[in-house]
Amino acid sequence: MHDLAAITALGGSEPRVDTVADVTCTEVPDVALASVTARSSQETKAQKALTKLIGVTTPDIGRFAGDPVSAFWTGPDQWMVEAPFETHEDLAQQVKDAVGGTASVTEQTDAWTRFDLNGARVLAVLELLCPLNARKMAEGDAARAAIHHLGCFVLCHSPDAFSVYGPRSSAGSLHHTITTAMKAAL
Amino acid sequence: MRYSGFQVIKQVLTGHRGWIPAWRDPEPKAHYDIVIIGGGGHGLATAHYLAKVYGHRKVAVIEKGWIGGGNVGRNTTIIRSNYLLDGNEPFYEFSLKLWEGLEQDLNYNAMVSQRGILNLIHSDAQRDAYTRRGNAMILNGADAELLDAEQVRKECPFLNFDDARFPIKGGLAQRRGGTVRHDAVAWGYARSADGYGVDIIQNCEVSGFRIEDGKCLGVETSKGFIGAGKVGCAVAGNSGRVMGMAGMKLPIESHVLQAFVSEGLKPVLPGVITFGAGHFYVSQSDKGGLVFGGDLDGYNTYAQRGNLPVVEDVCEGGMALMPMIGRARLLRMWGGVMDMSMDGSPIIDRTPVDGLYFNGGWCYGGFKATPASGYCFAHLLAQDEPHPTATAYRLDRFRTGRMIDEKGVGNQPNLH
Amino acid sequence: MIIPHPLLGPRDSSEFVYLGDASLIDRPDWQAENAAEAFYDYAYLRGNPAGEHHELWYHEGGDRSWLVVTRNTVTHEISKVELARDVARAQGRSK
Amino acid sequence: MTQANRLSGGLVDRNSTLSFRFDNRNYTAHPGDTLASALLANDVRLIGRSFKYHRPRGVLTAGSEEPNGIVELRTGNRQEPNTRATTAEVYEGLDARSQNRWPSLKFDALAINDRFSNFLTAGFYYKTFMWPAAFWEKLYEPIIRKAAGLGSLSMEDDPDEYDKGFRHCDLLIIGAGPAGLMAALTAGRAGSEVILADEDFALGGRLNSESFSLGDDSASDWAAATVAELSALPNVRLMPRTTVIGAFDHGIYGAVERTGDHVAALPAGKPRQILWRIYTKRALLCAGATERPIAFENNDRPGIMLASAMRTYANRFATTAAQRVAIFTNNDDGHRTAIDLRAKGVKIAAVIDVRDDAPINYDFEVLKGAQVVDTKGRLGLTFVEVALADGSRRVLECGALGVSGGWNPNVHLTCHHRGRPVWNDDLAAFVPGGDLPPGMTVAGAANGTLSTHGALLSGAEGAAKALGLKCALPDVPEAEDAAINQTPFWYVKGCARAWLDQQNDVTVKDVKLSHQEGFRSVEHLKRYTTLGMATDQGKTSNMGGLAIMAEMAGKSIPETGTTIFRPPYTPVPIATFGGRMKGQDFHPTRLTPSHYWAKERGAVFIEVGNWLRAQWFPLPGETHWRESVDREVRQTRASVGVCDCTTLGKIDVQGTDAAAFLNKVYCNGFAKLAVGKTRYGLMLREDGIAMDDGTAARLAEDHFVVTTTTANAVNVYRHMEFVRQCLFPDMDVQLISTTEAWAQYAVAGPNSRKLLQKIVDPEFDISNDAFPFMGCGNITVCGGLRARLFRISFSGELAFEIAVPSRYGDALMRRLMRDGEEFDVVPYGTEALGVMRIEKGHAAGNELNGTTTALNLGMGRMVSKKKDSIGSTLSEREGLNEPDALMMVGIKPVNADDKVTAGAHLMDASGPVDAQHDQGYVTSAAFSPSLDCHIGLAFLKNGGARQGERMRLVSPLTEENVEVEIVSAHFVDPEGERLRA
Repeated sequence: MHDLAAITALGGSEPRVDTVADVTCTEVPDVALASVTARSSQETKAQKALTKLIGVTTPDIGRFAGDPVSAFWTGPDQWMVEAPFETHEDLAQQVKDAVGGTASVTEQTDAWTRFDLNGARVLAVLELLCPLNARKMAEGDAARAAIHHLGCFVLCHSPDAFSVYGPRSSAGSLHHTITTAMKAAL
Repeated sequence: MRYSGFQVIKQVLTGHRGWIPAWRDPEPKAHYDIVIIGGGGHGLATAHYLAKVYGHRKVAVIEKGWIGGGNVGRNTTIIRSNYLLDGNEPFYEFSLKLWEGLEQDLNYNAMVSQRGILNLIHSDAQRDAYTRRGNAMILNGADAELLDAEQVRKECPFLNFDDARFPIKGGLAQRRGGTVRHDAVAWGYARSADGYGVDIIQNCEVSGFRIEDGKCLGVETSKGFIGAGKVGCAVAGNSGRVMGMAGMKLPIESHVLQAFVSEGLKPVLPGVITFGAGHFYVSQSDKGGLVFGGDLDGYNTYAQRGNLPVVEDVCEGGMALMPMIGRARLLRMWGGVMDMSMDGSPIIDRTPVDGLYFNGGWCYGGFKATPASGYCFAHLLAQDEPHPTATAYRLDRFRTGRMIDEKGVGNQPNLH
Repeated sequence: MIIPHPLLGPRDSSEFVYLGDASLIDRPDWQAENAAEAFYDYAYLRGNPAGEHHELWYHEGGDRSWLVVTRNTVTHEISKVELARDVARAQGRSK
Repeated sequence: MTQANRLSGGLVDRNSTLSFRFDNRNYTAHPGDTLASALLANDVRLIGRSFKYHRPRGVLTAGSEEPNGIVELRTGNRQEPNTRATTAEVYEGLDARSQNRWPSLKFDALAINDRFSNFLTAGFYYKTFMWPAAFWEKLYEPIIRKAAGLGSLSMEDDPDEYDKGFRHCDLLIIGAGPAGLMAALTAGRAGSEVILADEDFALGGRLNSESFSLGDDSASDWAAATVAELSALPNVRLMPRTTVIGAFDHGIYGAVERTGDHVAALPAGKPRQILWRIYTKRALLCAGATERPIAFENNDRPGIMLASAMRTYANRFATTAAQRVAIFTNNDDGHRTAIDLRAKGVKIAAVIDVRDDAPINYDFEVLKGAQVVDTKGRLGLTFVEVALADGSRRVLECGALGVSGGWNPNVHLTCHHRGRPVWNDDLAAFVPGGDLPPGMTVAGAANGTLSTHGALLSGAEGAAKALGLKCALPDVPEAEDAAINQTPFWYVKGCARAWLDQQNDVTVKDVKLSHQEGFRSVEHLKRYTTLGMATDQGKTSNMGGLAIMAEMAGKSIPETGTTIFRPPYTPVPIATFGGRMKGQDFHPTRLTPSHYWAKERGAVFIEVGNWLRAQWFPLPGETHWRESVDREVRQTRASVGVCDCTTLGKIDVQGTDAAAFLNKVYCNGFAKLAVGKTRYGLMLREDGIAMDDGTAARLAEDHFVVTTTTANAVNVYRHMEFVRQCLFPDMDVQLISTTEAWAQYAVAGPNSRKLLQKIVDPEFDISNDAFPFMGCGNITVCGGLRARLFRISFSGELAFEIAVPSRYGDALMRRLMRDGEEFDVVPYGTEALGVMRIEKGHAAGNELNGTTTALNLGMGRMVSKKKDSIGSTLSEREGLNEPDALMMVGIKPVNADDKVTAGAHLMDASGPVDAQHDQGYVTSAAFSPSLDCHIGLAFLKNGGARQGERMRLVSPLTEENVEVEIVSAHFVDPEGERLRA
């Protein structure tokens, strides 16, 4: 086991938690990511393999599914596979083994930073952040959205629980934007 | 009628009864030596110089609507000659010199105001590029001054120096740059050309060219056929549409550039200021409005209107650069349709059709170019060879690989 | 503007990057004897109609699909949106 | 001070009293007052001065169309110029000042302009101030500019927060008057997602201004009850204080919500205003109508206002401009005002009606067929002079005059896609035309349905139609349903100084002059006279000007033209459009994995795109940046240095056609690159100009990692997707960016291998034989952490780039520093990086400037002719291959102490210094610690053949002129022995 200590995207050793009124924003470093893109004319085989890996049929456009290993749609024949970091730090390798030659796999774990937004009035915060019609999002919906000019993914777990993925290097700006919107809206 | 302070006083004493129309409203004649399509700044300037400099009086300017209704009436009124490349700088410097004598030349006060233009610098690479540009300007006989951050702060203390995402590291100033009362430019040229006998024919739309064995004989219009020895087309914004009638495809796309004006304010800005790390440039009009703009909307369009994202982008730039304008209100926004060429530089040239000449592709540099564009187009029409300062503006330069690409973004019109 | 993405539905145009005339898909054959002229035409003489225009948009803030959008340049009305990849294949482009 | 003109009733809250200041005098008001209503209640009629003649001005209207009653609101850095008193809500402590006057409102020195008005006619300035030319900037303009403008900015940064948001609905209803409320009720009860927006703080529109009843309720009670029901519906969102400013493409509407303008101070973090982008399927415009004035001699005195505004002040705000008022009207609506005011105890001097058949009223005198021909009162109206039907004159004493010239539908938003309204003869007004923004329909007075009952009904029907509702409509209450009889009456014949545009001082005389001088189109009229260009955008003046122009031209109004409106509906603070994107938040900031460590080291940072990178790492005692940079360079070249190069773009290219794909995007070949090897690649644009350069490392047959420059990372990725999807759709290749995923550090210098060997796990042999120059591979470090190693060099030294997952980047950098101590390892920043690449002659952004070709860069032979690649064909155009084409060279000063400046131009050693003799220019320059003098890279005409030549390097801009020698661009280790060591 190597002896290099990790830091979170916000630069701390512990995840950052902020609460304004009844909404909480939590930094979530404990997630491993890998992108999967089917090779040409291997689409069905790749989907089968992925289905096997996440235990449910590969999510449709704009959806995510699976537990503990889950995946969300990111583009034509492309998914982002998500799993707990503790148990799946080598997720990319695991996915590679699963899909074999049917898909291209790329580690994305530290390409992204994740913030979870929870609370009754989280929708009021989201409408200050991105053009998504979050009021219409249901459990299992995953959508791309620009937040503060940053390309993000917004995942809906329930009407009062969302996850936001943003580019890791901009974690500070994204966090600042989210907490500013929380102060403004709540 | 000559305009002067004395004339004004005389008219006051006679109850202003003596003022006459600034230009006549003639019916088109059957034939002219030269017909210019487009009663905008460039077309009217061309007529003025054709008559005054090259002695052509049998000239008509035909305009589909009212003169000055196009980009000369829809711009941010800036004049400057701070260009980098050999093909451009001499031309724009020639234009600036013409601006400097314009009012006396036209006997019309277009309020040419040389209050200076300042391009801000935010990175070392930008300083290197502006140094090269400033040197090119001086080597071409223009004026340029490199300012450090402290000098900029002295001249514009209201800029954001202390909390800037992209700190101001200096600026390239051209003191002779400035602004002009844009509508007055069209009116002044029209009045002068009319005075030399040029027919300015409004509400006369071109519906086609009469071309026989490769020679252009005149134009079909909503007021009938008008014969011409030569036809010059100066309809930037609509070049594609008009030249299409002559069967020509141009290295040009039509894009909309939005511009904005604030409510009237007591003087706050010394001159023209451009943000080097965002899409924002601004000046203040004599009436007190902040006149500002930014980037193109970015998609092909002929609609003279834009959309919100660019409005926000421009104002974000403004707030990042000078947060003191935050409580000034944006009063009016409008869009002008630009001839965006494939290298960001204009075209003044003959066309494959004998007797048909083209002036266009001005991108958003058209207003400042108005006098030189008119002068050089008049020269080309009168003498059938390009004016010395406009030799690079050839139609075939893309085929031969002799682009004039100031921004270095290549064949991507919406990036110029 | 709102671009009706064939896969993702209506999306704000600010998520997209505009390129221009969809004829940029028809890249000439580099070995044709008129290649030089063909490439000049391809790179510089694009469609610029006042009316219906087929144009390329890239969903950079989305699924990174290149789209061919059919849009009226006078009214901005969008009548059709396709995946550029499908259009390219339909035009016989392959490898 | 007592509120002398406060009337009974109204919708203000008399139970509490607010105090406010105007021009440094204290007054009182009630919640529900606007600044205008409060000033009138306090018997203040004079509020401002006009733009040009500085004429005394009071309020004309009771709404956002106000041209006259504009003030400077708040103080210090919150000073807000040109604020409409008619829409500003009074809050405790409000502080307002009149503007555009000196020294005081009552005595304004520039009122002298009024005396010279005969000289200052429309366009006078185009005819004079021309001699001598230089005097314009020096003398005339400064005077004009000082006199012009209205309010002033504080010149301090706006301290408030602003925000932006996004909302979605099925139906956006614009305006909450009778039509809007009924529409909301209809759509809301049907369960549709509805947003009802109104610029006013009280929803109800005209209903709050009228005395008549709806069914059994008073109009305002019905409005209140309806609002109460709507606010209980979860699918309806009410947005008061929200102005819909523009209709944009595809059902996107801009709306500005004023969340903080009605309070004295905002809680921390709360925005003053929010710019909403509203996405809606349908929009129903219920913006009502604006009353239009009549032009007559001296019709601009304080106290002269629109009759409907007078009624609003009386019924809603319980105040009047004076205790004795007269009405001048051409329609029945004016009489309604007289009736309402009288009911509140205001004396009616007379109703002056231009119609011979005007209705009579036994409660006050009606002068039929009469016209107001002049007025008196310097700072406020005292008398009006009336010409009676029989030609005789009569003078009426009154402190206020209500003017009613009929109504104009508010078609503003219907024009935002440049659609033109159409003329309606019955209304003698323009109504919405056919070419509305798609999805927009219009109801109520905005559509020409001026009666209250008609408005209610059309609102309900409009909503049902817009949403295709089949359900029954809500019951429409009984309401006033008067027939419309608008016989146009624009101005009193024979008047000259009769104001059309009261803010810009455009009079009937000016319009006539404009016509006389040939400025006859509406556009010319507006631009020549400035009619309608003021802060009210001519909402009350355009029609009058147009009508008079039509009369001059002997044409009908529609023949003469229409005026269309552009966004915004009312002016919007620039800060509101800016939102949060200001100061440090203008753009997001990207931090490198070693950022926090670098900060601890006291690094100086520099913006590179959105990235913050360490520029250099000063040590204690170093006073000048050059000391730090020179040290970093020397130490790296002498032993080993480390630099964070994470910011370079990294693109993962996989697939069976990956190599074939790279062959297309790079001008040089990649098909034969061996696995475990890296190659430099140059990318061209299709026009043959260099776009970007970088390396491609082949990790497997079907897997490459491509690097791009920091600046072009996004563009190159986009370009590759274009090539993949649009040009070669059947290639089996997949792309994804991994820039952020990996922390990547350059470890450079003779001891770089020794340092890395302490970190790379022993099972990986990185000796020169096992891991030669341009080698690459997956490895592990520090006991098993997955990593990537590339043996590439930008510095020219033996060098590696090592990458680990970003979260471990911080720890890896600390480890490299710790383990490097024995080698005296040094961290270096972008400056040292730049110096070393110049010393090595590597082209970078300054050389790949978008106009240079492979030939210019000295890589002409790299462009393979054996294969097709993007840009190869057009790179062969003659203009890009002239014999004297620019070539990259090195520059050294002949006198070692001389400085080489980037951006300086090269001239022949002897010969003129001007543009015609320009030979090239310096792209990059630096002091080279290795050569101990300044050096530079330059593009020089035919540079390949001019080595050893001496030339002049001139920079007139920085007043430099030095002799330089043309040398090879590879100043250091030209044979590249160090790289391969």
